[in-house]
Amino acid sequence: MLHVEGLSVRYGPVRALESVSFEARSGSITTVLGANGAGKTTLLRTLSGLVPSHQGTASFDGQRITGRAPEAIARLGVSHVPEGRGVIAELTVDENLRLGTFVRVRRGDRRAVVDEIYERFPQLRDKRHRSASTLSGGERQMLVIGRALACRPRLLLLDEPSLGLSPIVTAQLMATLRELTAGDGLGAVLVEQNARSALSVADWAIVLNLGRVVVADRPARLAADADLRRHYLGF
Amino acid sequence: MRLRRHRRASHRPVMAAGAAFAMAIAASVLVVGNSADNAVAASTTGVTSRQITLGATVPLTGPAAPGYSEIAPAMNAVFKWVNAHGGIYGRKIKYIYLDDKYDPTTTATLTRKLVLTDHIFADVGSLGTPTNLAVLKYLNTEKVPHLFIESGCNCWSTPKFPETTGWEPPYTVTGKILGYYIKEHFRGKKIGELYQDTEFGQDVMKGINMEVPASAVVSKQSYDVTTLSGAMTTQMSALKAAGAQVVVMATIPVGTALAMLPAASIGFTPQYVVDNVGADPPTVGPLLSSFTTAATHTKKAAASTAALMNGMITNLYQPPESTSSNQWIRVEKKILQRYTRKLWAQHGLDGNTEYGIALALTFVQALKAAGKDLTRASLMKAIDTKAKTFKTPGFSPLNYTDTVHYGYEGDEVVRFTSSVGTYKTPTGTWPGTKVLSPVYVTTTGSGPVKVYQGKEPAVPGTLKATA
Amino acid sequence: MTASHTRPDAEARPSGARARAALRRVARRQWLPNQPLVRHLILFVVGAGLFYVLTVSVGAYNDYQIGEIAVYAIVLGGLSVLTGLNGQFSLGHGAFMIIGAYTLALLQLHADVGLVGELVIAAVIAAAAGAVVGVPAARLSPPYLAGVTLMLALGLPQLSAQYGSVFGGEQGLTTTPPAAPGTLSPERWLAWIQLFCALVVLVLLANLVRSRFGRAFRAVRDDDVAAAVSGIHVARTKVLAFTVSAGCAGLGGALLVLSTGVVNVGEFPLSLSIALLAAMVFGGAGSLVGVWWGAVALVYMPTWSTSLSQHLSLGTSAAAYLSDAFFGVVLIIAMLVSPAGVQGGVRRIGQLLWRTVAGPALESAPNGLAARDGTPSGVAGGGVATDRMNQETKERSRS
Amino acid sequence: MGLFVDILLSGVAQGMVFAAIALALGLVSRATGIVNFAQGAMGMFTTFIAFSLLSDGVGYWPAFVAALALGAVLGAAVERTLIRPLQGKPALNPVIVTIGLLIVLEGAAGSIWGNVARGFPAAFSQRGLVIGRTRVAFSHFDVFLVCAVVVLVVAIVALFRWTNLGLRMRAAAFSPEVSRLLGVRVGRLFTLAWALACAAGSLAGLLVAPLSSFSPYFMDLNLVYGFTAAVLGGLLSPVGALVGGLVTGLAIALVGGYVGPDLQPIAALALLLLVLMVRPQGLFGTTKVRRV
Repeated sequence: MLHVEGLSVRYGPVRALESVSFEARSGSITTVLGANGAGKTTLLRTLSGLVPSHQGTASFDGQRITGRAPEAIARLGVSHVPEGRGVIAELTVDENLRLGTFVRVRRGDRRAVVDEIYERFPQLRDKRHRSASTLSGGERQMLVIGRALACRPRLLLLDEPSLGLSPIVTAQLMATLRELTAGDGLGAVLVEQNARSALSVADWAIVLNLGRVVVADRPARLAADADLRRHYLGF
Repeated sequence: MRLRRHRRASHRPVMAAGAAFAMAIAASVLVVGNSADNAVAASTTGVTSRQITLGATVPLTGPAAPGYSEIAPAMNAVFKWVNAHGGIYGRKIKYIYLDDKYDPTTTATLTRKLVLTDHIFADVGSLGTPTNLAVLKYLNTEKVPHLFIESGCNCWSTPKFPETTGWEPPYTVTGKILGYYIKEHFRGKKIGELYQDTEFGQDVMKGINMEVPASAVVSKQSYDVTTLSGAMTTQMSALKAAGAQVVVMATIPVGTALAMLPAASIGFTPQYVVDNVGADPPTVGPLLSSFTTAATHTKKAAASTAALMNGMITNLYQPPESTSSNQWIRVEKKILQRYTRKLWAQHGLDGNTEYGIALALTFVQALKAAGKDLTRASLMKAIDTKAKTFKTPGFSPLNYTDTVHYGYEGDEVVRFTSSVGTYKTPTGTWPGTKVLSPVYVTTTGSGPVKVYQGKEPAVPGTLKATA
Repeated sequence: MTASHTRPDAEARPSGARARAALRRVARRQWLPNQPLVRHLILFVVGAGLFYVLTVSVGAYNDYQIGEIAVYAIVLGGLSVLTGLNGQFSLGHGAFMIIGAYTLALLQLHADVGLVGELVIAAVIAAAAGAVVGVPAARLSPPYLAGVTLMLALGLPQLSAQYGSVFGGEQGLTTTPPAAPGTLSPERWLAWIQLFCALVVLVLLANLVRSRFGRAFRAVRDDDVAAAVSGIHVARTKVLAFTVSAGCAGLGGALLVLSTGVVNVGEFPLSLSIALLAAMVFGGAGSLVGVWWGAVALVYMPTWSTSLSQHLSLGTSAAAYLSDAFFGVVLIIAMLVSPAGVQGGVRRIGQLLWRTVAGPALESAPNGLAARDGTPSGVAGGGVATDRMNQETKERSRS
Repeated sequence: MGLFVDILLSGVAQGMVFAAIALALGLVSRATGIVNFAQGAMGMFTTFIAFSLLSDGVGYWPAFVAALALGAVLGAAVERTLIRPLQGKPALNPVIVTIGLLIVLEGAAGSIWGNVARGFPAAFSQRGLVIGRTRVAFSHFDVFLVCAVVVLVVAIVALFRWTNLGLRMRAAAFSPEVSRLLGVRVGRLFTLAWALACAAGSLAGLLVAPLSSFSPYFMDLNLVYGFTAAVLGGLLSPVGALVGGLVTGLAIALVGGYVGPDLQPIAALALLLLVLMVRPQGLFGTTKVRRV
């Protein structure tokens, strides 16, 4: 469903991504790993249209998405959950969720979609009229993922969802992710520093170093390669 | 990363490009022109055998410009008329008036431009109190005649600044005459005062309070012109609450309108006595048209605003625009019509254009009196010694002497009323003018208000024939 | 913004080439000595020399205007440090000019301290006023500070009417410019004094910028939380910046009324304060070279506007208004075309020229571009606006 | 007593005008994070257009509506052509652009409509209402003025609070990037915010013109006080704008009536400092205060 071919990004003279190619399928999780500054975040931001690409293409369901505006890409069903959570703290929990439904959900179905999210994350229902700024770290993470789901996405782009979460919450999160992608044709690209937990849920993994794809393989194979782990994954 | 970048960046401001800015200034200098030092040292700066160069700074734009921006072009109409009839002793008048936006710093700069690069013979008809104060010392140091300032400040006549003269009656003089009239004709009435809290308003009130007994004054209100944004409801409510029957105002036209509007709104209808600065119907009237409403804002607007002006008392030192039979008014209209068509079409003869024409006519008389061998000294001498013989539209003669540098020191009190007919200008139809008093004269000091015994000057034959 | 941590700094250094390194040094003006004070003094002397040549080769009127430019350069220098370096900003610098101007006039009237004394005291009093305003200002975010300073510029002049016996009311007070020695024209002599003051102030400001305080200014601008964490007293730093800036404005005000020969509040309308801010950004916020462009614009715009309207047609007010509008257009276009102000544009053109001359050697210079274009991103922290990019970076670094 | 009531009433009317301007400034500030110094001048310009229409014989209400619509168009056009291109540039630049625009609009109005001080008609009679047996300083037009501004504020609050569009606008203002990722067309919403703001600014112009000398500069001082009101109210909250406007209007009316008109700006400054000392984010502001 997502097809990336020779994607390069530059910031002025600096090459942030260099000819990156990979594919992400629906119903599967593709994880993108690499050290700090390897270009992982840049990759997601380029896919969602926030950063212009220099060369190469990315297409989603056969439609070229490079060169499109972020809102147009979002309307196609690509839902980017940015690093640092991205809850809109000034809005209430309910408003945050409703905001997700405006684009791809019909007017009459929106309430039902939001209720569905509350089913999945009951804690959020309890705090639905509170300001999102009052939520804990884990709850915020639920909110952004819930909101991304409220978009009725076909592809999730997740940027370091485990950042700052406790191991237990992280594990729950990964399980939820696995469950979501298991069924209805949803794909996910998961950028993680926490390589161990990412590899545990992913179906495919690529490793970036200085903007280039250095390895692309099944997670189990990566986890087994001690050299690779030491050089790029840090565990 | 961030910090390093900024440290680098901060190398730049090190004024390293001394060259760059010097070049910038050099460029500016080239654009503006560098004629300063190339002047041929003629016998008298600004005077050749064929031309006299005059300068002035006036507000053409900015908040102070409405109305006042008409004066300099009206003056220029007179100079064009002079030039069309051979000039003065063969010299044509070139009048350079620059826009200072009523900003004294700009006045200071532009006056230096006039003196240093345009080499004016004299600064004539510059407008405003704070603006002219900013160049008073400079022009006197440079010995440039600084004549007929468009302001009635009591400050233009000091021995320290012999090159400077006023022209219109000083504010204290007009105040004293209005005060005298009030004292004589509104005995026992409660008097309220409203004045602009600047030199102008304070000086007029000083004059009024020299005449009106303090016991008669029930309330004194003021407004601040720089922060005057809307109707003066509070001031007028206070005057109403104090029971004022006569409200005497020292206001600029905008101030008059912004006082009368809320007064009408709260049903306060005192007898208005307004100093002539803020009482010209064609100038104040259009401002009052905001009292019309959505329903009545059509042709009726003019009529209803004219009604608000009806009955107002003011003072005039030259013939009212509405008396079309007056010889001076006829001549002034002709000059305006022939030499500034645009101004004539937009404003006709109103208080501002009449002011400009009368002032320029005064200056032309002074130039003639200074004789063929025109120098700055001969001009000042002519003004100081021969002013009483100048034929100008003023009711009373010009009082210049070597110690007094005010011009007119007298006026008459009039009432605007449609009972004596109306007159039309491009901006509307206004009530006519009824004379209430003889011409009074007085001084800025404690001298008495006296009836002027002389005759009003007639229009000189040459002017009547050629205009 | 993501680039800041991905930019591979070391990687791009070209191999070897000593010649290229030398070229780079020239490009970065490293031919000047490294000690800031020495560098600045050399530039002081060079600047003074240039100005001497300039002033003696033009007429009195241009001398007068050059003096005015120097005065505004001082005021804009202070404003530029406040806004460009410290991220605070003021819509009320006219008020500090008033304080300096009246201080000078009152000293001339009542005390005998000599010109130097008058100028120093004027600057000190204005700086003290700046400190007083700076204390509450340090707590306020930019738009709120804008509101307060705007009211200051509107309100302060009213005091002169209120205390007319001290400040001379609407007429104001007269000032006496220093007598010119020998046959020197008074305009030229005054211009020299004003230029001298401007160069001294700019050298002092340049040194301040490079000092510990300057680094603290910038740190507070970039991220006050981070600055506080690293031991900088944020409020004190902000107050200091305001004080310095107000002192410059006070000195400027005092020097300006030496030119006009009179001080009254009409000389410092609210529009002046706004024009000062506009001129500062026009020249290039945070750039002490840019202040000269801003000052040239402030002084020449009214004159150009006048001559333009004279050309358009005989000084009718319609033409005068049109030329006003024209300068609004210039301001807008300058901002759209060169966000880093005129000085930013000049720098960029300089680079382009240099690159054509020096060839590709500099192309690969690490951060060459970033360093040169440094100013714009520098200002970003402290607009009336909260720059979203910066804000988000901050938010992110917080979470 | 009569005087006190009159002063209060005139303060209320004046304050409502400040509130409308504060609301406009807040809308723009909220959307694009800048202070629009041309807000007053834009209102002035559209009011002059309404004046031209009136002079050409167009009825008052069509001219009124036309001015509001033109205000919206002008606001949208300015955002698109002058503000949008400066996104991501130093934050002061768009502010300076609005100062430039202020100069351009005042210059253009001066050269088009000339240098004549004139009056602008009011929607309803400006003769004060009679309460009891006295005529107070509050006319039918003042009633209209207050209602118009209150309706405007209520409408804006309702828009933000209860509509999806309003939710999107708030989201776009608080967090444009996240909003874009959710498919919100942030750019259009910013344009809309400018359009709304400038329509509000036009309303302020139409309402205050009959109470002031109608020249290209008649909005200048109103803008300054409107900005004070906006800051007092907390800049971003519509209710704050209303309260800020009212407080500012009353304060300067009372100071003008009982202390002296000279001291009005100083009083406004003192009020501003006082409020901001206690609440640096204004009366209704909810700025996140960052503390270490």
